[in-house]
Amino acid sequence: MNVPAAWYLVLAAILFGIGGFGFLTRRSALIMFMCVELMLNAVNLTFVTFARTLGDIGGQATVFFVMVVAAAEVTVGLGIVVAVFRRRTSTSVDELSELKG
Amino acid sequence: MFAAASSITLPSIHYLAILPVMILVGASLLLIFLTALSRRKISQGVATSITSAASLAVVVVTYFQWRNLDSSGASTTIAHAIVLDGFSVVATATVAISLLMATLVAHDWAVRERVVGAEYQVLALAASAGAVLMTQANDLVVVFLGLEILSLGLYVLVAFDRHRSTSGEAALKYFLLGGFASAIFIYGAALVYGATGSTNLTTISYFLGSNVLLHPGLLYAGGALLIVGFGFKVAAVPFHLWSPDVYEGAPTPVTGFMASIVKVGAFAAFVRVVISALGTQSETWRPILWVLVALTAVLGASVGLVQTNAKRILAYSSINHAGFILLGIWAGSVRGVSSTLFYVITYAPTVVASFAIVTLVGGDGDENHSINAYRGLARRQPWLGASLTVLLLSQLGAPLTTGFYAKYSVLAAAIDVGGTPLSLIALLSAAIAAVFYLRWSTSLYADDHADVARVEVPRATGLVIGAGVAMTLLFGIWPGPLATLCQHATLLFTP
Amino acid sequence: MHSSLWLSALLVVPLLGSIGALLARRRAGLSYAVAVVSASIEMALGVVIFFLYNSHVKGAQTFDFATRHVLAAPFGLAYDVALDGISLFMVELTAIVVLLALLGGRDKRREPSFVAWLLILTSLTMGSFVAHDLLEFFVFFELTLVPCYFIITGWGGKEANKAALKFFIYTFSASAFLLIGILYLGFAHQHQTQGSLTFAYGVLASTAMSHSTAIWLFTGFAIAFGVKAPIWPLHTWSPLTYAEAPTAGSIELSALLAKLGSYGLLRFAVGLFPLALADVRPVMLTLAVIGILWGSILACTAKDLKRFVAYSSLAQMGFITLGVVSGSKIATVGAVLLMFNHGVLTIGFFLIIGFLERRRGSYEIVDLQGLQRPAPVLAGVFTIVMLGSIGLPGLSGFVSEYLILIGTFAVHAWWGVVGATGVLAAAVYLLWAYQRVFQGRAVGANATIPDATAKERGVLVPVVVLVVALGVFPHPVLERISPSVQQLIEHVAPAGLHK
Amino acid sequence: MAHVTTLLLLLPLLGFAFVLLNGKNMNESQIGYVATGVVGLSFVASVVTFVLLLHRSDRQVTVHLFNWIDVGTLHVPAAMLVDPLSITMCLFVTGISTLIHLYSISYMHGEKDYKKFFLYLNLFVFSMLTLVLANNLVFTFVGWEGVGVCSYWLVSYYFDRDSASSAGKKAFIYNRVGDVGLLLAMFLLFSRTGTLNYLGVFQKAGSLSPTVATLVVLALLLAATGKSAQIPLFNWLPDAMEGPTPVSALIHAATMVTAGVYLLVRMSPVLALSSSGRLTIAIIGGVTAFVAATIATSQKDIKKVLAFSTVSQIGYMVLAVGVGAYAAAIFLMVSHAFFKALLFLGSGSVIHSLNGEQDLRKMGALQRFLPLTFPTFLIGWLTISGIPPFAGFWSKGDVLTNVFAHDKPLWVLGVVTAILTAYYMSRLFVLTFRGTERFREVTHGHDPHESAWLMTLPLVVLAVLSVLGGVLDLPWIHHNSLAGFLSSTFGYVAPIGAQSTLSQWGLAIVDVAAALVGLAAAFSIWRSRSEDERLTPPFLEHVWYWDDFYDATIGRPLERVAHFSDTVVEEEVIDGAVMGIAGGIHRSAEGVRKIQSGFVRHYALAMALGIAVIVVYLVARAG
Repeated sequence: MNVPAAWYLVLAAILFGIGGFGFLTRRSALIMFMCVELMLNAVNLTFVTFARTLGDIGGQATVFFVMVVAAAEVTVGLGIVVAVFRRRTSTSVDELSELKG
Repeated sequence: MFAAASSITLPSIHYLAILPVMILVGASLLLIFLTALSRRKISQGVATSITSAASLAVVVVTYFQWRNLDSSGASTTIAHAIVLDGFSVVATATVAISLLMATLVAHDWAVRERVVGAEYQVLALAASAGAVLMTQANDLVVVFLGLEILSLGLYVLVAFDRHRSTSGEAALKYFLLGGFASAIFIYGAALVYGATGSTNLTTISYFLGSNVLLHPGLLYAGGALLIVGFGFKVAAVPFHLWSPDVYEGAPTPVTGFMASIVKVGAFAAFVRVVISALGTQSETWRPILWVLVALTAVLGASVGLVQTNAKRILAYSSINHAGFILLGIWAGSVRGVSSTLFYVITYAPTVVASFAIVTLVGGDGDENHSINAYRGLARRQPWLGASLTVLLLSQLGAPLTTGFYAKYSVLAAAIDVGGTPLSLIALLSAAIAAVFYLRWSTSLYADDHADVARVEVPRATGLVIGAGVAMTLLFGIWPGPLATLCQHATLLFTP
Repeated sequence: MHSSLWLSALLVVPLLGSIGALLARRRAGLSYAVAVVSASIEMALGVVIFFLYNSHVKGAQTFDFATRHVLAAPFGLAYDVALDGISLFMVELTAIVVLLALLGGRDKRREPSFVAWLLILTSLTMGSFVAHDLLEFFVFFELTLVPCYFIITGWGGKEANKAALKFFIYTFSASAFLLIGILYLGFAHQHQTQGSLTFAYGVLASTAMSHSTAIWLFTGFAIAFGVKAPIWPLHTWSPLTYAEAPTAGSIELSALLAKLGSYGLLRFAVGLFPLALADVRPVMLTLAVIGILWGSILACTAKDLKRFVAYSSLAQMGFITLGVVSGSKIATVGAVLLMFNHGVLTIGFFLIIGFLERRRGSYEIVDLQGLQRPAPVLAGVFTIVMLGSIGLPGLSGFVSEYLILIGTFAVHAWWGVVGATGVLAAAVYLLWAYQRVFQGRAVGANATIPDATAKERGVLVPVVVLVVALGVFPHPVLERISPSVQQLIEHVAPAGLHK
Repeated sequence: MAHVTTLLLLLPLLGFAFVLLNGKNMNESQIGYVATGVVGLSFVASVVTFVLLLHRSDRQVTVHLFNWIDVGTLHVPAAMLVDPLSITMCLFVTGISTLIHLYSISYMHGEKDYKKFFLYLNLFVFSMLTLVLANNLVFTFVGWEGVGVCSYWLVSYYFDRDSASSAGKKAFIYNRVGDVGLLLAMFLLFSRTGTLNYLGVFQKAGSLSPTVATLVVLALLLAATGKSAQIPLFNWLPDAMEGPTPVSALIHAATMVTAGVYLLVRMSPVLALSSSGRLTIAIIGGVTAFVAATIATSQKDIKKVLAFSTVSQIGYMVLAVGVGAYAAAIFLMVSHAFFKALLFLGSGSVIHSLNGEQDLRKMGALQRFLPLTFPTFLIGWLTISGIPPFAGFWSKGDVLTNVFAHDKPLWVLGVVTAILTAYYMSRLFVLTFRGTERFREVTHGHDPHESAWLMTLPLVVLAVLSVLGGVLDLPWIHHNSLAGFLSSTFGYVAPIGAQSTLSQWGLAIVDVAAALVGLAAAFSIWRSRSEDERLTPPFLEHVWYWDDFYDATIGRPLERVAHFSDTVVEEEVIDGAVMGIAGGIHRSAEGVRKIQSGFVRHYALAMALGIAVIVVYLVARAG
């Protein structure tokens, strides 16, 4: 069987949407962070799909960059999360509202 | 029989073009190695001097780049992903100078706060490399990379002050929202790629110039997401909410560093993407930008009115400025580009110097940022007070300071292309912003609070403040050379 | 054509003076001396220029001392100065004001910076009056706010910060319209000529534009200058500001900076958009006469002398505006003359108010009474200044007001009639104030205040001399103003209104 | 001739300048004599000028001093027009001023501001001469305003008395109302004829449309009512009596207050163009004469009576102008100057002798204490009452004859006024010099004493002039009389209706009868009593409640308007709008600030909403 490219794009869009929605709704820093990762992967899927339809290698190459960036973000992000929540019990970002106004 | 397959043609590399990035990255790697190899933590002095040397080197390189441009014109390299043109050269130089100034300020700060090790400088160098990359990027992916390198460095720098919980909070907010924004940005890039078949800006503009899209939806969505991504970085309303918190939470020297190089890098890339790549679609983007300009300028100014924290005030002022710079991009003309460039290169030193003073007044622990801490400053320390006054007046847009001509140039660009109402809105927002600049500078001359202790002014920071003020006044009184430079830089825009 | 160095000197001397004053800050009084010296040099320059000025330069019509250097081509920024009969007297006024403000409004608190600010302000004001380029004018015009702001906040009364902020923001917002208008005009001209961007006054005057555009631009300019002047109803910053500013500040503001407004209105709004003026003239004339009456009415209700002068100035500026927009040559000459005369008269008022404040520590009308007995000289000078602004023939105010009214009447009779009633109103509020402050029986502290000291008399002498001389023999002034006004009016008023 | 005239004008100014500059080292009498001397010389100069003028055929000389205002088509020189009218004015102005200066030297002796008094007085004479000599309206206006401000200063001479300072202010402002009229007249004439030079205007006067001419005449009339204290602006004059008595005599009886009449006469060629305008003038004059006379009958203050009688007499002059009897007006003006100055100075002498008491009820039977004041005052009284052969009889008779010829109702009014005049003057005379002594508590029992010769000499001179004044213009010597002399000045003289000598005699008899009736009534009533509510009703005593009327209709409403404008319009509306904008921005900022809640998800939400809006817009655009 062959699946139309459009489906992949839609799937990617849905994944991206889920990620975005999760980011907006969830409280835990880690889960929000995961949502961002999910969005990035949705982007990867999109790139690959387009690369395939356009018959252009550039899009597939891009995916690697995105993955690297995602990895880098993980390290930095987790570092910060640990640094911030070491003293706290939960990882709810709502505890971080000292800066406002 | 393998001959054909075995030979892989590497893309040609114009090393002069990427030399600045290499220098900056190299310097930061050097510092990392030193840290790893030497038994003891390496001293601030060493780290600072290496960083300063690197940034000076970059400045020198940009000079040669400019010479090269004059002779052989603008060029692209590494499969057209990197561009070397006047715009990028001037922007790069600006990043380097901001880095130099910020480093000197950070040095005194680090000494005061007893920060050990070279991590700060390492990260600063890396972030600057990212900013430079953005100014030179001719490919959405490179823009993304530059953006990320810049951001990742800054995330950590913001979190640098372990004594203050707000530092970490700011970092996490910045990081989460930044990640969210980058995801949006790269998704936008993907969509544009899908619509145009390339991520290379030049190719995209050729494609859009030569083809008519029957279903522009994909392109529109992509472009919109790109704009949002940039909007976040330059703190355009309504994507600005992170910036006041981060400005306040971050260690003050970092705030100054951020305020300057992020603006330069992000706006440079913004200009390239919106004006050179999507220029043919300008009729689609300009209404969006119109609204962004109006919101950013007005909200930045008016919310700044009700602030009582020096760093927050400067944060909102920088939002207001972002509105003005966006005005240049909205204009979309050659004049618009050069005015944007003029604005960022004049704004960067001013804002670094301002935050340098804030750093000093912040005092031990970097806590003392209430506006009341400034009452009578000019009475106790006339020179420091006068410098801050000049810097504030420049940001207010008083004539005979660079701030006036910066505003003037973007307004001129906008009116040139018929943006009179928008210019008026922006200028009136400046009038609103004037209130808090004036309140601040008035409190400097208050007669009470004579008993407050003097503010320690270390040599390096003093130098930075002096340089900032000097530039503000010099080019404010005689803007000719700088204006001409920006004009030429823009004429050598992407081939 | 004379050398433009004379004008450049006018700009540079006060700057050097201010620098000198700051350098000399260590030794008490020295910086004040430096300031006075540079102000005197400025005055001397003013006198020389007055006699040098030639009202018929070949090619440059009535403009003399002209020169132009481009500073920043991409911005169309240039140093472009020239002097004609109109700006000549603004220059003279500036020189007089700074000298008398220094001598009469001396403030010993942080003297070096005080005089430095005053001198910087002078240089900037000079700049705006000799500027022959819209952008250059704007730079000077806008920048005058800064010294004013710091003079008021640094040396003003209790409410000074509030007043200064209101003044600054009010003017700053208004001048936004001016800057936008200037840029619009500049680019309109550039698009037409396809030449380089320029804001040279003479060049932009030839810009072709649609009627509605002209009206918009005129309105923008009028708003900016209307706040500075002030023209009703854009005046509400002035009473508070005049009241809170130190004596020297009040003098600078009302005697000098107000003239920036009316001068700008005449030179740029009227000079560049004659067509628009033809349409909005009824509105402007009406605002002017409202200003006259409004100022007179509120002057009657004023509780303190500074507010009183602020409102009487509003009325006087109403007369000026009436003449400026009337389109009649006679009235316009009168308006220019009144700009100068009102400046001098206001100096007189504020000097005396300052002297009284020194003695009684108050300028509230209720605190002062019967001062004519203990201080006949102050009373006498006040009377002369008062009669001058009432418009008593033989004193300076009359000539200008008379010219304005008779000129306006000839072309727009009804506004002339209403304006004439302003002459009556002036008598009412001024005499009433005089009665309350100087007449009646002096009791308590009022009975024993010392009369003007020799130094104070010395400061008041020039005022009295000018008020009388310009009333008795205004000819040397009129003969210098008339040709320039003729020049300006020619393309403003359709022929037949040259009354 | 030019030099003499210039001298005539400038001498008082020189005196002013001299005393102003080195008054420091001069004692009282020196100041007094210098001031008097210059005015005296100025009088001599006028006599010389007069003689010189008589020997000229054209009787009209313009003396150009310098170019004052010169803009575009407006040329206003400082120049003098010497002609019969102006020289006549000069003669009696300088003459009477000299006498009054002399009188003041002694009268003002010991005053605090002695020097200031003579400064003002000299300046006044200069202004008055400028007024009458100017050859154009603007230069006349200089004098016009100059006399106004001098009167302001001299009325509020005792400025630490609130009543005095208020009176001065009132005088100036009422005059100012008139000035607006003069200004408008000038504006109209300039816009229509393009010149303000008298002769120029008269040449072009023909081109004026009737409406414009009438407007100009009415504007001039307004000016005259202000300066010459006619209805509706007459009630500043009584208050002006706050000034020292010589001032009242000089400014508020003899000279300044007649300036309005002079102006009208001067502009006679323009008056000629508007019959309706002239009728208005006549009515104003007649009514004022009557009203003022009624008021004068019931005043208790000796100077107030004289003040209202002045208003009334000027009413006669205006009436004369209205009917075109310009010569008669001037004739009455001159003779009135004589006898009214005499009366004021006499009353001054009386007041002097009673330590400043001015209330008629506190006088009486002064006849035997004031051997010189009494007879001179007697002459003044008979003159003003119109008893032949004194000047008043001739001049007033001349006026009434002309009125009779033009307008019978006004003539009747005039005659009634004449009766009243005789009545109130006789009342004044009786209450002052006859009847019982009522002044003892004022003089603390002492006898009042006659004033010094410096004060009585002017009285004598004026008395003589009052007696002989009539010869200036006796009915049966029309040529080379005053009228004949002046006639060249007037563009238009109302033809005296062919009056048979008989009817002239008839009118004269009527006048005398009227005078005698008034006399008799006053004597019979006031010989026995000093006050009588029924004969001095409050309505008359309070000037027909004229001030209260203005206060209610103009004064207080204006105050309310001012207060409203200040507290409501200025504060709430105009400034309120400005401050409202500022406040609005501040409040909205506070509101927006709430969004900056510090919660990451709010920030993200804001971004998401931003994206949503943009996407929606683009979809709308793409689709």
